[in-house]
Amino acid sequence: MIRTSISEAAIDAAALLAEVTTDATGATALFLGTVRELNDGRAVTGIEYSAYTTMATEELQRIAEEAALRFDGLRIAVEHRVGTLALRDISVAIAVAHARRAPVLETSRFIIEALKQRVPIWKRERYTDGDLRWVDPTTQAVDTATP
Amino acid sequence: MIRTSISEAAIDAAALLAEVTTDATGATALFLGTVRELNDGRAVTGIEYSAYTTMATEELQRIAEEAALRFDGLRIAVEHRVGTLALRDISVAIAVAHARRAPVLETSRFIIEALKQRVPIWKRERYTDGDLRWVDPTTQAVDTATP
Amino acid sequence: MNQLQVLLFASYAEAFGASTVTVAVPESATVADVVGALRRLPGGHILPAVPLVAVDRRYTPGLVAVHSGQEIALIPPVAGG
Amino acid sequence: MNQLQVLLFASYAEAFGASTVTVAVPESATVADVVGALRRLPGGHILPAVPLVAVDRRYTPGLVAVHSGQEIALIPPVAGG
Repeated sequence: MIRTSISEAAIDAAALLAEVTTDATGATALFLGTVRELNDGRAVTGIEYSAYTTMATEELQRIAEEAALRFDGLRIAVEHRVGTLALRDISVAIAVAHARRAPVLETSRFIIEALKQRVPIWKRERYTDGDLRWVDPTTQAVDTATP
Repeated sequence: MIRTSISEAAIDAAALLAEVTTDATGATALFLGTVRELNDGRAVTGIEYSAYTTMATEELQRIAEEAALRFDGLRIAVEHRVGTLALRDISVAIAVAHARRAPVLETSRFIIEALKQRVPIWKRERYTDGDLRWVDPTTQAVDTATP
Repeated sequence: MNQLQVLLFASYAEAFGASTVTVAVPESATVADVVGALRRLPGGHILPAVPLVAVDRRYTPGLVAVHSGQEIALIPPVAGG
Repeated sequence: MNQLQVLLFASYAEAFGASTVTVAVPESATVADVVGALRRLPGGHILPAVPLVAVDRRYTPGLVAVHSGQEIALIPPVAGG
């Protein structure tokens, strides 16, 4: 079972847990990314996530399908949120279940690492002083115009 | 922050997530062990978990403290349930949060592996035919008297 | 020459001042030729040496030929998660 | 000789038919000596070559000396999680 989505809807972590856990699974892993207050020492008030939605949707699904090839019987649900998020809001949730724990832990990590490398999603951090900055994990943050 | 417990109380996964996530954390991992219907091909109806409770409580806390030494700023909550559990019941929940994902993923795995090796907890599976069997991960299951 | 539309996002859309730009490239153009044409537009100086390009929503290397009718997108460094 | 109480759990408690047994060992006895004494009791044949022992709630190797007043426990293969 695989379900992935890119959506503006708030992510319900408990619902993802319930979705992947069955009588046949013995281990479930949930990974959550949340908006945190400090990045590079600057106070963040929120993050605007945007995406190349059609490609991001397809690429996220491809990642989950690649992950599912590595172990039989995996159950995978992944949601990435876009739009304006506040502190502590969940930006991404990856739920994985399987009979055994090793496939669960390895798959959870595989998906978050691949997602961060490949899914065309961008984020712009908003700081307490009103400044906005695109986050570029490949270098330092890139300055952008203040609105 | 570290909190660990061995208890007969049902485990509330959402409460553990909320407990470790703060404005300063950007990644949260939750690992759940749940009772599954099949083990070694036999249909399980439930599991009785028992513990050397005083030592299990101390050993689980020691594991969490060892894990916390590996990264600054970890937030860790671990609960292991004992008593009679039914299918899908959560036997163990490990919640870890940190600013970054790598410490979260590594700590979650460290704790579940150490817990399985060191914490004096035992389980006896109950099968659909009424048979009971102590689970011995070091060999095959050990037959025990049928009640 | 082919007129190709290229989708832009995030910091690239901001740098070029548009979410779509059109470039003129030869019939036999490759992904790298499209990037070269983009680099000569106003804002194109911000592109890294080898920017990511997606053709029909898949990452595509520079040597691959592009055709009109394909969905071509320039992908800034991704930052999901 | 010392009379030492040893806590038993799970499959070991079942094999020995008790959750506590008392063994008599010399004053200078080690963890391994306690295990040897347990092995000679009814049910002791099920013990593996080197069973886990906890002294005062910590795993303790065979060469360590034990004293009356300590909490000694024989630990079956653990199966938590």
